[in-house]
Amino acid sequence: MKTQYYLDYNATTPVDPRVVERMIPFFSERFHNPSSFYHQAGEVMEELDAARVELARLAGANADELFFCGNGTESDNLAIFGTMLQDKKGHLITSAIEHAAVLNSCRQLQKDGYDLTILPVDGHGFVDPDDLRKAMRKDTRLVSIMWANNEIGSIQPVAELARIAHEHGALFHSDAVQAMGKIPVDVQSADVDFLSLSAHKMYGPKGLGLLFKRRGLHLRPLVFGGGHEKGLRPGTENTAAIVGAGEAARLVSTHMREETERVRLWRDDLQTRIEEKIPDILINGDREPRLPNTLNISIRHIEGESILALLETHGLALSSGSACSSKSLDPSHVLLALGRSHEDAHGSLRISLGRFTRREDLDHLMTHLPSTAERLRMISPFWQNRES
Amino acid sequence: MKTQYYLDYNATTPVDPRVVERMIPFFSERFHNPSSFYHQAGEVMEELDAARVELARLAGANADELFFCGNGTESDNLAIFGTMLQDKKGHLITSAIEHAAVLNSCRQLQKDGYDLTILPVDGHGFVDPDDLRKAMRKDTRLVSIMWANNEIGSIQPVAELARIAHEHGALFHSDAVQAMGKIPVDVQSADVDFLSLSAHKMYGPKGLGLLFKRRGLHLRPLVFGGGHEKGLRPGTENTAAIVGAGEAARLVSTHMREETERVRLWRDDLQTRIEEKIPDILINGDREPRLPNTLNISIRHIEGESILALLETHGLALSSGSACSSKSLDPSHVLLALGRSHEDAHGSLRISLGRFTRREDLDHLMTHLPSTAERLRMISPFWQNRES
Amino acid sequence: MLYSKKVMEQFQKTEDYGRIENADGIGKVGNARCGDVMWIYLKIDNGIITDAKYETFGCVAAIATSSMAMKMIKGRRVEEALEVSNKAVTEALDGLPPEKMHCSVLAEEGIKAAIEDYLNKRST
Amino acid sequence: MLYSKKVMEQFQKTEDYGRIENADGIGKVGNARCGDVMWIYLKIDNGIITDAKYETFGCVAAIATSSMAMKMIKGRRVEEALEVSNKAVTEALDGLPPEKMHCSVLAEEGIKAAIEDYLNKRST
Ligand SMILES: Cc1ncc(COP(=O)(O)O)c(C=O)c1O
Ligand SMILES: Cc1ncc(COP(=O)(O)O)c(C=O)c1O
Repeated sequence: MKTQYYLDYNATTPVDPRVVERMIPFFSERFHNPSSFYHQAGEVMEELDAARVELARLAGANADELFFCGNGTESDNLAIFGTMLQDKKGHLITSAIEHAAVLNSCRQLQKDGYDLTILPVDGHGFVDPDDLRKAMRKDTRLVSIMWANNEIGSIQPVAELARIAHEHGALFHSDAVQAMGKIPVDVQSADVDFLSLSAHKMYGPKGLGLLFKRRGLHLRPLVFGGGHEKGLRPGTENTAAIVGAGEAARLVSTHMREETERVRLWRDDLQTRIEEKIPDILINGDREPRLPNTLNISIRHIEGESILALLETHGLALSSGSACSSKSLDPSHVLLALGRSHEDAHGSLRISLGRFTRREDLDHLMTHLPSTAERLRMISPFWQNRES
Repeated sequence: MKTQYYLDYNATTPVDPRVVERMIPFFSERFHNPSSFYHQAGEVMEELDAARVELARLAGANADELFFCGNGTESDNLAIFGTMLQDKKGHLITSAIEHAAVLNSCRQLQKDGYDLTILPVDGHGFVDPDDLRKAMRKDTRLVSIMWANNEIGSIQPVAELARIAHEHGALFHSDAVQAMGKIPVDVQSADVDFLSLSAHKMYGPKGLGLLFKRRGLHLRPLVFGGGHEKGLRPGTENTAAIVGAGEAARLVSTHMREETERVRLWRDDLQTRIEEKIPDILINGDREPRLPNTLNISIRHIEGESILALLETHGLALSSGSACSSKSLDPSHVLLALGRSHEDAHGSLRISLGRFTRREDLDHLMTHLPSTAERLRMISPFWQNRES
Repeated sequence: MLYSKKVMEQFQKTEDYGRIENADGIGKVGNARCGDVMWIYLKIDNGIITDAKYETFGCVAAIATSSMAMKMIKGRRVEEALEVSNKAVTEALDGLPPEKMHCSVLAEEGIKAAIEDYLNKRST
Repeated sequence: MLYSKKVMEQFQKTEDYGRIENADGIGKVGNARCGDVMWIYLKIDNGIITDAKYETFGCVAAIATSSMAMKMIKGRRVEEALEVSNKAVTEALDGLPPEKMHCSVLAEEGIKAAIEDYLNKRST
């Protein structure tokens, strides 16, 4: 049994073969430690610089504002702890639908004695700027609100939120791990202070995070050692991955617009077909602006894992909620934040498209999703009740 | 100009082509997020588990005691901060010749209000267990002393040091980044509590660190997020790199003994030839036990970078001190700790051999090193003085 | 994949789902908050379970254990059915992942609740 | 590689190293602690630098700047040599990496010290 139908691009993307090709020489041939003295080392360092330029350009940043780290999670933590730990106390604000990388960092800070406000979202997954305005305090040091949500795809009014943070003298961080590569992300026009990215969500390799840090701002490192990444994140550079991420950025700049348009059409079409074929469903995050590739539905009265399992027997790979919570027993905190019942939150399905998605992936899903829903509803106590 | 003669294995190793081969499928084909639900994801997770078993076996550990992180530096930091931050204060002990990853973590803790003792080493680069015994205090929580030094190769009496730490109720961490793959490293017989490794020093990829944490011990994570690595180091797993590191471990178990013997013979031979051909040199770390692949010399009265630069014109790649300090202006803190003068510390050359070293690399070095030394000595005010 | 072959088989091929009209005992356990709800219907004749059906909202493990449990109690005497433990159900499925063990408990509880309901009804 | 072609050339092909016996001025600057020591020897005839040599313990930049500085002052009048700035030496080498700029300062200081020594000797 091979899953040939991948509809889980928000969990991770395949590394684009052009990226792999660029990476390969950096394993066994151009393997040198870029900090070494000899010219090959210097040449590897130049490749890292070139990748940094490419990635910075994609985010509208300067190359010297971009730092490499271990993954998206570390990048989020670096911005959040790096800001807050400069003082023994202080207030920070985030939203209820952040990724665990942000939410759990903030919660840890709260345990450590900092003050935390978690802003709610409306039924469509948007933070209300007025809520942020009201939550701002004199001692608010950081506001961290994601650019786009990984489960439902809602896109926050980042520029407006950043402005409010700045008006009150706080810094603004945004987790753009899911946004980058799917929609334009520009740190200048949005005026964010810190931005987090992860290469494996944009057709680059896993295990490489990126942090944008605006010039002149200071962060306390999480890790201490040699002087790599200007001391912000020491350790021998992950050369192959960095070069790969640079190539991934180049591919995004070249192809994103066209990919996005295609994917959006297909996603919208898919949503219509699902709504036609399956009664009593909810679209989670049904309002624009949302990521063009993401569709999150609750098929009411049945449970997500069961849906995934039946779909998998037909070679379909999808998620319920986020990848990292698929195995956990808790319903999605994102859907609960939208006001969904526990039952509906447990029954959610995330369909996410990407660069290599084919029409037939979606057709195949439509061949099997309605019957899957029907079968599980036959088993469900809630569905039968609804009819009687 | 191509450098064809690589003698800098302590800076980094080329990724073994067999490792690269194992990694490649995990980029574009088996790219799945291991935490996802579908079977390919589960199969990737199984590959990670298999790699963990292989790496654990190499270190004499159980698979559930091994954790993946971003690099050797992070692994060191995780053990050190992870132990110390569980209390608001406390005492820790390290040695004067640690890598920056350990030294700077300890120094940061000192700045943050913890007490730090830095043990000296003798003229050959060994910590005296009696010094540790005397330094132990009631509130000593952690002793961190490296297994083998990256610049001079001296191997510490880890088992004895760990015993002393335990006798006084402290935990023991060892940075074995340079030891692993070159000499046997066994956490059981040495009875260490934490051990740090880095894949790129053992023919695996850059950007992957490993931490051994003895069962039942708790560490505070550096980074918070999803539940990956049992919450100790969250973020989507670096699948390709982990699988690669597993293969690298397999290759080490198979080939280390034979490699080590060959490399030791050549290194000893090289040392003899250098001593014969170049007058007035010092061997830094000249006593056993030392890493079989490492030779560190001070060619007196001339400076390291100049030596490297001239050798490089002949295609020879070596280091002066450690890779990450080659560009810095400070003399090696390791050589100063041995009691070397600033002048001699500035003039050090590290020759490190490895799996792919050929006899001709060493012959080529011997063709050019004596004339290089002679030429630079002709220029040096100190050499001329010595003669007059 | 998380699950054993037997679990997947039972999950995919389950037959004993649905309702029994005028059931002699009904047991409703679990709650949607935790993601698993199980309703058990029993037809009992002369102390023997002649039919057993389930309705389950829940994960693969919840559905598979429900299904397997029905198989294990059908045709059994009530007292025997009360002996069907979560351990027995789990073993019949070649095990469950640790984080899913609570589902097997649910099946045991569901059967017990349905039998209790039957006994209550009879005694009134 | 860190360095410009000119730096490497000057470093590899340097000729004006060594000592001048009975030099008219000697300047000794730098110290081993910082990794760079430069000794400058001048032969001065009628206010004109007829020969200049250096001895340097130090990095590529230190040797290259010493060497270039010798070229730039040989045949010059003493007053002209005093005008040879570290900036001029650096420029003649097509620049130095920022962390190596202090080496060019050393060359300037070395020349000044040697000329001072010459002037001192003459005045006594
Ligand atoms: C002894 C020692 N510890 C730690 C490190 C750090 O490892 P990494 O570069 O993977 O962070 C190195 C090498 O750089 C090392 O030699
Ligand atoms: C919104 C968001 N933030 C952060 C992350 C964490 O990225 P990584 O897995 O690279 O640590 C993810 C994905 O896992 C994500 O979707």
